[in-house]
Amino acid sequence: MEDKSKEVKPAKKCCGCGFGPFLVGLVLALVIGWSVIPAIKLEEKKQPIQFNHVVHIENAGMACEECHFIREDGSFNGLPNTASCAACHEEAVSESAEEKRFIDEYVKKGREIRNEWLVYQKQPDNVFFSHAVHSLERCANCHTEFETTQQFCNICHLDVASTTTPPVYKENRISTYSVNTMKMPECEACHANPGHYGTTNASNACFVCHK
Amino acid sequence: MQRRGFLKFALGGTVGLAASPAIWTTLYDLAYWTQNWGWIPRLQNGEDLSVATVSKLDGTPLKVRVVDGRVINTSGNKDNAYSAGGLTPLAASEAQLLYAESRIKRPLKRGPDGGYAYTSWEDAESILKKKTRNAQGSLAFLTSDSSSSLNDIFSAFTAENGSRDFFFMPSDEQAAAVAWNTVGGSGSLGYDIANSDCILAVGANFMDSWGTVAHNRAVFKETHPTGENAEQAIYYAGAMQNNTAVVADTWLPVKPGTEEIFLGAVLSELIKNNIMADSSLSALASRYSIEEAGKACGTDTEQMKKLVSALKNANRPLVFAGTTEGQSLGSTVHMLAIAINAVLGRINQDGGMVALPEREPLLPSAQRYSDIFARNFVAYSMQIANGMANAPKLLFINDANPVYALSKDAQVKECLAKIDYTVCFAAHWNETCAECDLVLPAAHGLERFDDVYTPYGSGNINWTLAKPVTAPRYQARPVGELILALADELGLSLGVNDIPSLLEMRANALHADFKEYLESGDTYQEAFHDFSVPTLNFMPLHSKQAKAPLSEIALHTYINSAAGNPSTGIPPYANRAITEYQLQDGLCVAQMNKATAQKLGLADKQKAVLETKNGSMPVLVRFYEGVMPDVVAVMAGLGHTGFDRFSVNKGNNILEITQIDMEAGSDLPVWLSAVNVVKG
Amino acid sequence: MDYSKPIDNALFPKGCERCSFTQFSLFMLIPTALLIWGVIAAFVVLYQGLGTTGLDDKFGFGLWITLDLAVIALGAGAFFTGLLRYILNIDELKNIVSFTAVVGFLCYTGAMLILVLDIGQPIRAWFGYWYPNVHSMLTEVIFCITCYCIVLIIEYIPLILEQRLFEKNTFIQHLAHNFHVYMPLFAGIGAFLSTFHQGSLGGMYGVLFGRPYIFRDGFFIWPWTFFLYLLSAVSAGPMFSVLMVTLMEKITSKKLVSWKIKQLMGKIGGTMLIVYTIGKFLDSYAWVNDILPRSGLTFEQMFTGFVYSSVWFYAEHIALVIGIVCMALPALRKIPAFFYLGCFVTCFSIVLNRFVMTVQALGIPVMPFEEWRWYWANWAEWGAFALVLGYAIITIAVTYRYCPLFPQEAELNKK
Amino acid sequence: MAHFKDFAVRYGMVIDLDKCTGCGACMMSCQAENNVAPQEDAGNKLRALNWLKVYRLSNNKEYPEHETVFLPRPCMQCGNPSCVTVCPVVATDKNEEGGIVSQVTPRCIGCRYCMASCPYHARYFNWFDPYWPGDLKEALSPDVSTRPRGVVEKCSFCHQRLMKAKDKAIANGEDPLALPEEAYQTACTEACPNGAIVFGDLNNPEHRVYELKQSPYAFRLLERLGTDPQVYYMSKREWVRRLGDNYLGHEETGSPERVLLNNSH
Repeated sequence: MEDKSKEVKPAKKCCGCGFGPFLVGLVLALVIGWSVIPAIKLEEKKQPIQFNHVVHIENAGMACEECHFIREDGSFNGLPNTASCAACHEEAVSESAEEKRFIDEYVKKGREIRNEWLVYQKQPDNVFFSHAVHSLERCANCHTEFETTQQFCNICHLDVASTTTPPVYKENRISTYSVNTMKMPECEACHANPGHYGTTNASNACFVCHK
Repeated sequence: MQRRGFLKFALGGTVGLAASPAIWTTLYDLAYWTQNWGWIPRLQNGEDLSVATVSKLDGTPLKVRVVDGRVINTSGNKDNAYSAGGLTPLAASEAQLLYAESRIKRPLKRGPDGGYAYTSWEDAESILKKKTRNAQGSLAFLTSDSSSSLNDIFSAFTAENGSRDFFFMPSDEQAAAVAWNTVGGSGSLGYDIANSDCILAVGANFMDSWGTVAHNRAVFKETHPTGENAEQAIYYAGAMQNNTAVVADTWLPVKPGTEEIFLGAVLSELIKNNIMADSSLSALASRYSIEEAGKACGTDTEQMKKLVSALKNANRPLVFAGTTEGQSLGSTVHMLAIAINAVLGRINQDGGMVALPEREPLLPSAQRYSDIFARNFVAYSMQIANGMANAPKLLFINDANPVYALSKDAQVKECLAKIDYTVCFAAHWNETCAECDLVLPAAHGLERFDDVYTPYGSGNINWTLAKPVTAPRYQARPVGELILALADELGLSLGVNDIPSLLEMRANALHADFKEYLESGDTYQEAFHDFSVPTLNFMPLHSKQAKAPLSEIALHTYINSAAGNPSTGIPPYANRAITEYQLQDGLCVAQMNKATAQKLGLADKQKAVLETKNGSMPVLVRFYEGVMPDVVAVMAGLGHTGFDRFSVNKGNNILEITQIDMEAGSDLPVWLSAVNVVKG
Repeated sequence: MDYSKPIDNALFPKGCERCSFTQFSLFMLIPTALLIWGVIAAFVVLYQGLGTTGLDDKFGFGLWITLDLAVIALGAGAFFTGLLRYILNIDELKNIVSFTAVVGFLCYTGAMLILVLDIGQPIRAWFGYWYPNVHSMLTEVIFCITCYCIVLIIEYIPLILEQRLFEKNTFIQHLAHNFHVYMPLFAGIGAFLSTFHQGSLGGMYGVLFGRPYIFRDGFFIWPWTFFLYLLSAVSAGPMFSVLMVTLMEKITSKKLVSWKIKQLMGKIGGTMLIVYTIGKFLDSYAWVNDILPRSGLTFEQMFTGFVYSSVWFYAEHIALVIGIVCMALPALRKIPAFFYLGCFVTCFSIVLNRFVMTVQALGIPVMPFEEWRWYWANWAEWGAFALVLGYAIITIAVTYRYCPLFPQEAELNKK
Repeated sequence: MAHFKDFAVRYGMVIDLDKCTGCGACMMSCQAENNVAPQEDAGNKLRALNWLKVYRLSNNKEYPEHETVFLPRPCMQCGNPSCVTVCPVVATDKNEEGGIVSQVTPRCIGCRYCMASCPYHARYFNWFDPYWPGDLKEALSPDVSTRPRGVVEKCSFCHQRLMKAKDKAIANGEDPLALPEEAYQTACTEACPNGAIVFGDLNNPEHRVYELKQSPYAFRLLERLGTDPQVYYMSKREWVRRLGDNYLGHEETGSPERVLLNNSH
């Protein structure tokens, strides 16, 4: 007690220990902050069916638009439903175990795959995202950097076209959003950009996106 | 470790964390977490369809939105010319009624202890089979929806079992049919509201609860273009400024029970104003006078004179009578209404009163409506209850709730008690189910094939198909199919194998394309063509003794069409549509004007007790100058004990204590109650 | 160990007598009971939702908002006395400034406690900072109140540090010392923040042009309403502190602050009251003769029945006049009876003002076909009030017992 | 007072009160369209959550001079909304073409300042968590997010329908800012069997509301407060029009001597 208070009284020059503790703390915190915490925040989930895009595109020669297209009424058909898969997969067309499982579990039981598929960019209920308006045609007027629609889609979406098994779905334990879900600041990157308004009507008004 | 060392360590840590995204991203995650509460239902996307059908509650053509197989909501069918896309409040709640808690999930059997227990369909069917066999010849059938072609199956089934006791719930339709029959009219009575340019509706709340409401209002929409002049004048005569009165050009107050005197006065005034009429009618008219009516009905004589000249000068006037809650006033008022149309030369004219060809039974043993309407359930029930008639061994009740809808006078409970075995087909658990031995889950209107054929109030032959937009939920089954199956079991051949083919028979009878109408949900309409003027005989009216008007205060019951009907209970969303003037603090509101209240010594917003010959109930007094003097208006449709949380604990059932008298001659029930309200 | 003294006397401020620990504990039962009631109410409200209160869609604001506004006005003694003491160097005030700080601290933390219950999504309360709307008066209020609350905490800390417990601890002694050194700075910040939110609290109502009863525009919103609310606070604040001191004197049967200081506070408050009253009367005049006719409404239409009768409107104004008479005339002010009456009616007028501005303003039918509606706070809402009351009494009692709250106490009570 | 930009498109209603029977079809369809949770006891009308509420108006005369009119009250989507400027967290705003006052409930903290500011009582608070007993939640529309307890909500002119209409227009290469009248109609407008509600773009001469709002019988609620509503009413009866606003005894209906604020279109 006594000597410490002596030591304190001048209270001007630093004690002997130097910057050691500071650095230790700094490094430790950086490690935790950058890697540990983000890691424990995420929960990994598996898709109900290990869908193989490559097979469908290359072997079956399908185009993206056959499954992912904008409907007459302007709404977006993001995922094919069991029925449209069954068009080809009523019976097994390959030896794939996953295909067999799909036919047994979904086609035969009439279970809707669309309701179980984990959407990487899933937006919460209060968001209305219009695929119709975010089209290459409209954006290409100014944004000449995109050649293909696929390229364009990959701005927001994972490039799954070249995957033989679906990427792992990572869900934030706190917000329950997928890591790939665009957050409002990312939307605002364009929407809050005054340059867009007038040419695209992409205002940043609440009711442009929220419902 | 020294304090300062630790402080430095902590400082370093803080700086480090601040320099990492952990804190900031976590804050955002928290923000998102606070925006999506886990226990609030999430939305489900899916295939989004719009299916056309028709509401079996009130015949409103519908577009039903179905997402991923779930029924989301109902809206009017814009492609349907008959309703012009209009939607009634009741039809708007179809989706909620489909999923309501009050849906009966499985067959229920009443045990010896009076309690109900779930049972299997196999068991239920074997019971039905056994009971029907044993009942041989002593079977009765009660249903409420007269517009359905399925009635042919039910009446045929009844007949094939050697009985003719097939009944509809009492209604304006029945009273009018009897009246039309009595004056020698043929076919069924129709009202060409669409083409009339001047309408007098006596009692009939045709903009909300009488007749083909959706169509009537589509006509109003067309004849009253916003911002332009109306092409149709509407005169409404009734006890209260109700939904029809507020949009009518003139409201003529008429005290309940004096509709006959009012119509008689109109008739006599018309004849005074040298409208040609045969001697029999002139003689009849001489019984009435405007002055007398002014006293008895409480109507302003000047207004009546204006009305009469309006009818006289109109090109296509139309007069009809009815009630606000679709019950019965007896046949006399209808005969007088017919008489007025007759002297105006409006029978079988465009925009007049028309004799529609009576519907031909589709099945050999099905009964004619004219015969069915000749029997009325109230009389039947009373006789059985009083032992004046033998109780049937077996009673089927389909989609009807007499225990709730009919007053103590009808003695329905006593009647049911006397019947050996009672079976109730219902989609929702109602008050009548609770009195029956076997309760069977019936398919809801959106779960079955059915149709709406020329409902009462139509001005032409019209027909709309109902189709299932979703599979029956729980263990519910369409009653039509059930009866057909039962008939099959019993080895009876009704002449049709399933409902669609019955409906197809209807289509063929009308020369309409079944598939097309099934698909489009459109309404088949047949323009009225038989303009031959029938010769009518109004002598029966002479024999009638004019009913003496009530000296006391009269009860006026009305319904809020949003608040459901006796078979649906109060739909979930309707609670918000029931106003403070109808239900407040759990009490039915008794509306009356200040003069009446002063007579009774009551103050506004005061708790009181309403008394009739049949009993009493607590009410809350609210002043409303839109109710005529000496009348107390109370909303019917409250005070349910069946159904679900949205129906119970809401006021009392006024219908229970209303008074029913039998009309001399026709023996039809007449609703008319003297009422007293005392401080409670 | 001297057994004639309470067992915890080692912790008492120097030279101060305190009642026995048993007696103290018994006294504490009262606020504890209030606290328990409050905690139950708070739990019910937070767990089941605000439906458990007497509030409804017409009265979105009720007892709680009234209380918030009232206590924040009454708590203004803190910043104002601080301002006079530290910035304007009126030295005598050092004898009461720490007490006013504690009162202020309790008023503000109490208000925030209630606000947490009052908003439907307490867990989103921080959105006020995260996604602020700069146009909203409420944003400014949220911001200032929370910041000022921190200032009050800082002003409270030295009191605790001066506890006998820490006598020996030189570090804490230094800390306490430094706090005192920097106090003028905090006092300044506090004064700045308070001035703004006291004003914007008035603005909060003044901008509601859908509510003719409280709407003000043009000159009468800025600067008028702004300063009216500020003035009402600075006049009632000091007087409220005085009343509280006197109440404590009654309870402890000790002299805590000299009559001279009280008079000074009263004088200051009185002076402010004169300015406020003039402003208030002008404001009311302008409201009756300009705002109302422009809204197509008459003075009579603003009142009905007893709860909404014009009695309150007049009472509010008359109370102010009485307040002035008692406080501004030295002759009367020197008479304790009039002095305390003056303090009381002033606080009364301010509280009443906050009530009518909140509840009556919402009860009035603005659409001609509406009816008057009534609102009664229920047990849960009063419970929240009890919560704050209990918490305040406990805090102040403990502080008084163990901390040198009143520098003058020792010598004022010399035997 | 913040100033709101003039919109090229301003959606609005003209409601003909002489045609309203007060049946409540609009209220029913509104609830179903917008995922409003049913209320077991809506007896206390100050706690009954109605985006659209039907009022019963009276000329306050005694029988037989008495007259009744029903008045449906959606959100007025004010041109100068008193609610928007007061919201501390920008949960409500008026910033999108169409001039609909937006309410984003996940942002709302439930302070109810907006409710205190709205003279039409068009804003409602979720006093309890919403509850869909039994299977009622099956009928939830995928277009409107559900709201938890403790947030304020209000009529949005069924703007989810506007979003869909715009998408459809875009998909078919049409201009989403020049939708034909029938492309976007609110649930209540469609429901009303009497056609009492006319809905459309107040700025677009091809929409009926453009003409109707200029009728001598047209009026708006509490116009003199300066809220500048986008909902108009019509009635041939003067007493009805007079009930639409507060008038001093000597003032003539429709032409007050002075107004509180002046921001009318």
